[in-house]
Amino acid sequence: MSGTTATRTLTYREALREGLRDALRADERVFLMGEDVGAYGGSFGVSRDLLGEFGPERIRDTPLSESAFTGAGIGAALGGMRPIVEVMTVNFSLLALDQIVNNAAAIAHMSGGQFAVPLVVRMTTGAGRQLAAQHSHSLEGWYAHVPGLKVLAPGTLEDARGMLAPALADPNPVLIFEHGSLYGLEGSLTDPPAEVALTGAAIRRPGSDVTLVAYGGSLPKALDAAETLAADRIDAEVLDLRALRPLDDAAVLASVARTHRVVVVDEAWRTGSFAAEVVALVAERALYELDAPPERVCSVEVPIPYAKHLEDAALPSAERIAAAARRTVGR
Amino acid sequence: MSGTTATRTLTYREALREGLRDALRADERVFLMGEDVGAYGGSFGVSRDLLGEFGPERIRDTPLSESAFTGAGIGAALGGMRPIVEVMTVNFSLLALDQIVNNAAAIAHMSGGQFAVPLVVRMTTGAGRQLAAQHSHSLEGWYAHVPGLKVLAPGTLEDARGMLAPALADPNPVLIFEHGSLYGLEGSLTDPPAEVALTGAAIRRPGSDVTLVAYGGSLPKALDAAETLAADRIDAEVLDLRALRPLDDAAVLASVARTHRVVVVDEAWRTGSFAAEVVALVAERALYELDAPPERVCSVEVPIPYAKHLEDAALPSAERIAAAARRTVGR
Amino acid sequence: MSAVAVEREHALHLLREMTRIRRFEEACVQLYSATKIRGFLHLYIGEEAVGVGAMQALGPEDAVVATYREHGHALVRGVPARALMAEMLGRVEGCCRGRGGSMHIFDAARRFYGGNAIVGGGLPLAVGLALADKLAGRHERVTACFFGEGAMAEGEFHESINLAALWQLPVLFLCENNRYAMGTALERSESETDLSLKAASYEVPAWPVDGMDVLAVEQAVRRAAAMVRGGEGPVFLELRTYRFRAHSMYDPDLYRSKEEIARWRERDPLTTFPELLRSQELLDDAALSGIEDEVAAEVADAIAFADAGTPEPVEELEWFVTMDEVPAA
Amino acid sequence: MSAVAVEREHALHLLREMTRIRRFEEACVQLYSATKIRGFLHLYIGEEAVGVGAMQALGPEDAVVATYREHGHALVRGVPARALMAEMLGRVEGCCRGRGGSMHIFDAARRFYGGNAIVGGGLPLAVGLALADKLAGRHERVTACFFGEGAMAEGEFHESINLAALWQLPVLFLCENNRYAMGTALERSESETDLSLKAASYEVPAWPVDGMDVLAVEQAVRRAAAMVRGGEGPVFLELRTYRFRAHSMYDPDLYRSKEEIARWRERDPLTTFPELLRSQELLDDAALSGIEDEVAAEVADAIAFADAGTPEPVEELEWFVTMDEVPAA
Ligand SMILES: Cc1ncc(C[n+]2csc(CCOP(=O)(O)OP(=O)(O)O)c2C)c(N)n1
Ligand SMILES: Cc1ncc(C[n+]2csc(CCOP(=O)(O)OP(=O)(O)O)c2C)c(N)n1
Ligand SMILES: [Mg+2]
Ligand SMILES: [Mg+2]
Repeated sequence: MSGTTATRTLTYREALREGLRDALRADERVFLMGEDVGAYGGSFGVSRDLLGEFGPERIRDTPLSESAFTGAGIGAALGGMRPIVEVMTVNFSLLALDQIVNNAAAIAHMSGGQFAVPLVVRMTTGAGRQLAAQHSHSLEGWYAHVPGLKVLAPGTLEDARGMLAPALADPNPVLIFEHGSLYGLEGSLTDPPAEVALTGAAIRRPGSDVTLVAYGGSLPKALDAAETLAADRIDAEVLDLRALRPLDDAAVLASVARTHRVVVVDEAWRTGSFAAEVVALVAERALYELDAPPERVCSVEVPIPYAKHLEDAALPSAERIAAAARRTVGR
Repeated sequence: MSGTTATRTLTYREALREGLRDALRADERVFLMGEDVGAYGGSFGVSRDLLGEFGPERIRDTPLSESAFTGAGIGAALGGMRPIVEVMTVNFSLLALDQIVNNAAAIAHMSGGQFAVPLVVRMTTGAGRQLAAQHSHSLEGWYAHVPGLKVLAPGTLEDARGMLAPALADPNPVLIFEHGSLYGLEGSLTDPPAEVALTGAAIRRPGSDVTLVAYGGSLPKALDAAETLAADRIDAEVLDLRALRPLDDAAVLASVARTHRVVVVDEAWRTGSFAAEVVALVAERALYELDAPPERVCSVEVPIPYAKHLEDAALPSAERIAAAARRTVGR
Repeated sequence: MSAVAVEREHALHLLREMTRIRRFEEACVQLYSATKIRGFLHLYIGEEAVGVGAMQALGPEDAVVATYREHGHALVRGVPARALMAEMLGRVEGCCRGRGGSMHIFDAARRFYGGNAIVGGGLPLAVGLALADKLAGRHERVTACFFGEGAMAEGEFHESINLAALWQLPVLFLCENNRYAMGTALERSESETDLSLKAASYEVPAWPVDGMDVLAVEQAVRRAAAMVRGGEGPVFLELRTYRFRAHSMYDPDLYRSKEEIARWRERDPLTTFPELLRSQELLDDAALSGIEDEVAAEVADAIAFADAGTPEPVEELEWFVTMDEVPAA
Repeated sequence: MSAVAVEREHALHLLREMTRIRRFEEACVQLYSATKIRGFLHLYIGEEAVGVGAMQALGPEDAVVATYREHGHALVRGVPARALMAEMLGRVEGCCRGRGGSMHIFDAARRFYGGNAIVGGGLPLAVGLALADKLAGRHERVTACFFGEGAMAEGEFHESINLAALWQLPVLFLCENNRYAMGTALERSESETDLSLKAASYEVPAWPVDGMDVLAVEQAVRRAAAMVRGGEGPVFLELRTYRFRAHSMYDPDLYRSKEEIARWRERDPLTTFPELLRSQELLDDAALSGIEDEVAAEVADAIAFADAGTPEPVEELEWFVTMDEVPAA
């Protein structure tokens, strides 16, 4: 690597950890709270070693009680702190959903703007590791439905490293979904790390024939698909949503206005997926730009099975994405 | 009224109660369980008087513990009973969501078909009664996302009366969403009551210019809008989805193939609404049938406020539906 | 009635506060009948001694978390009757601009954190507010959390009190045991009906208090608050009380007998407390009607203010869905 | 070790069952290293006395609900080792056609209701199964629900045990207290670490049992089950045990000391129980190696069976998402 800024190689997991460490160093009000974030080192190893540096008050292990500790994060934010709540996985966040929907998201509006809830909630999402039906949900689309929340899905190391700081600076509850299959992803980052925007989509690969909309764990699959398509001289643009709420409508519409074809990738089940929202958006506001019916590549509508071949068959893949893209261009 | 079958006038609430009474009389395994279904008479009066007839074992008041009693309904269904769980409102069902998603919906598939969960869960949904942010959710679309569940939304007295029997006969967990604004709706039913299908959309008003897709509490609004439109000689078809899962794709597509224009009404917030699914379906499978961009009429993306004028402004109305329909026909 | 000696001025203050709540709630009933208030309306009539007694132990730095039955708490906490009534009527002059209504009273200046319509929903918030105080080293502060006995069956109660006890957080758990959760009597809701015993199983000091006796409540909450401020972790009080009215305006009240209600009415703090004060010659007719007149004027003024209030412009509907900054504390 | 007199045949049965679990789990570790088993794998090594002892008290009509650490329970309940191992390997011959894997073992014929990967998620199911028995008048049945001590902090525990106690349902709450929930020690999870005391606060009979002593477990669970069958409502047992291995294959095991593990290993039921039997002349080398050989053969056979198994055809992926009928019980 050359250039004036140094770069170094690390994993998505390490990038997240660096973001956490910086945030904890930068602001006394920041603390991390959740199941096994401390002594265990984080169930996916993200917070390993932080307990040593910051101590048990700021790297706070909680009992198994998702509703109470998430709600306590909301209360602590109301009380002037800047909590980062780690809900181990989106699957368990169902137990905390009431607090997120009815308190975190609603208090600012229903109090007439008297309060803000500067809370960050991190959680792992997604399937692909043979964890079976109860541990493979992709429910970030549900959270993206709720006014008052911001919903992020870092799909790159840069975003893993950089999204936490603006999330903590934001006065609103921000949820960060880390796809479980990304933790081991390797890549390089500049040093010092680049600042990133909290929201707004990013074109990860420009192209002119079809837009592949993706986010989080589906982003690498979409990029793979684009490579395959390139070999067939189909030039796919890959748009990384980065944030599901607020959704960057303009970026989606602009890309579709260039390519006239769209494939939306989403690991959630198809019916009622966030992909449906993106397709609906395009149909409503760019109908006449479309040269082919839009496509969704989602999970098959089954509880995700354990057996690898069945799990693979249930999830979006680069092959299914490429096939959908081919349908849109008629090849 | 004339004809061979008698008809009589009653409310949606009474129609639900009759359905419950019949079900309890017909099958010893059926019981109703939930907060205040017994001594109080049901928070919306649906189960009033049933305690007297069936006693406290079968009209079973529960403590405030949505997760446990909903999960107990699942367990009782596994144990051979045919429970009807009343979760007072969809708002509180967030506390039971883990049980519904991770147990009720998943057990059949993840056990390889060894078990079925013949459970019915009833709950009130929707806004419109100045109950403010925490008591005005329309989250049935979330449930419609989950494979393994069936999701019903009776919008007529006939369905209120008739859907329970086939729901109980179904071997799968069936959720019935009763819109709070419908309980007082008056209408007439035949005697004996007609049998209704569990799922499948119904054309409530045939029309040729535009399809208004609605369900549950939005159905009367859509019908009102159709009347208004008729006065302007716009002939709207009103399609009542009746079930959100499984969705009657064919009925939606067939109607749009006739009218070439579609407005989808859904009281949920717009982003990630079930209406997005319907629009996406149409865009994917009937793109070339569309003579105008599809429209969604949803709630404004705010926690629903208490003040009546603000609540009214936030919710879909016949006026907004009619205006959207007019846009699709260019008038 | 407790035999606590009490200063006349303070006694009259307590009576005035209880009277303010009672008359305010009665006005709400009328405004509901007049369809000026809508939605769910839960009255505090009968339970005034709890909110009034408890609030005496709290200072402005403390935080309060309440339920949908919170008009009384808000009033005593200092939310102006005008702002409260305007809220009931959905006016922009209301403490939440008319967006919250009866179940969602908030007041940042008074550290009044709702107003929560999800049973048990406020408990985790209280834990978090107390955690913030502990982490920030604000050791003198207490967070008082009111909730009904029905809420104790919810998982949120269990998880929250465990967290508070485990982390030794300054939370005052104030359980308003009015014997019913809607129509569900305590015996049909809890396998253990001795709620203090239940709370004690979390290693939290806990005791029952006569919630119809404003002096007993004040004394108990003062003692409990002092313990909490001392850094000894949370304390739980079971405040035994009764609601004279139905659960909400929708409730046909089928689940309890007229006799039971009548028995409890004999303990009405708005009767028994004036009697006590009279017996101690702290109150006479003139003083009593002075209070009633003052309160009547305050309530009438609040209604007039609310009535004359304005609806928030519809253009502002989407304000505050997300915030641009954290409002200054 | 308990001084209970025990028939030789039964003693050898217990030893054989514990050995089956131990060797099965050891095989799983190897298969995990060989990447034949994937996903999360939670081993029961060290805790065998709990599952084996408890299961002796249950008959075929009873129901069992377990957690993601349930291979042992399933084996002793009678799920064939072949079906279990085939499940681990994701084969259609597995007890759930390979769809559930390690965390989701179900067996309708043996009334084994999972295998639940949500901590606390099985508790409400157990309450419902027991409710069904009560409503249907099947008075002799018990539903046994296993769960870890970590689950007791969840709201689901609170709500479920309250329901069972309130309604006097035949649930046997079997808490496997292995002192850690992943890396979280009991003291950092519960303000009250005496779990029987906690359970007793729901008016449920509750007592601790030495979970490293298979005879003590059997005796306690028999007594508890008899109480439950007698219609006296639920009983709670705290079974004090320890897992010798990490929480799952992903766990770096940073949170406890080698010394602590070593101390508990001294109480390994697979060492102490054979020693007891030898001391009572119920076991000799020949009998022991007979058991080991038998078990080794069973496990080897299970692995061979699973290895030779077939993946479920992908065309069947969408089978059983919804059911066409309720399978016959
Ligand atoms: C989670 C939840 N479940 C149900 C309800 C409906 N509900 C409102 S108040 C209430 C009773 C609560 O009783 P309690 O906690 O004793 O308080 P009280 O009303 O007696 O003051 C119920 C069931 C709710 N608001 N939230
Ligand atoms: C609701 C929920 N939260 C978190 C997890 C992640 N998790 C899996 S096992 C476990 C520890 C459970 O400990 P315990 O109940 O003591 O059982 P043990 O594993 O010790 O047998 C955790 C936190 C989960 N599966 N479900
Ligand atoms: Mg109460
Ligand atoms: Mg444990």
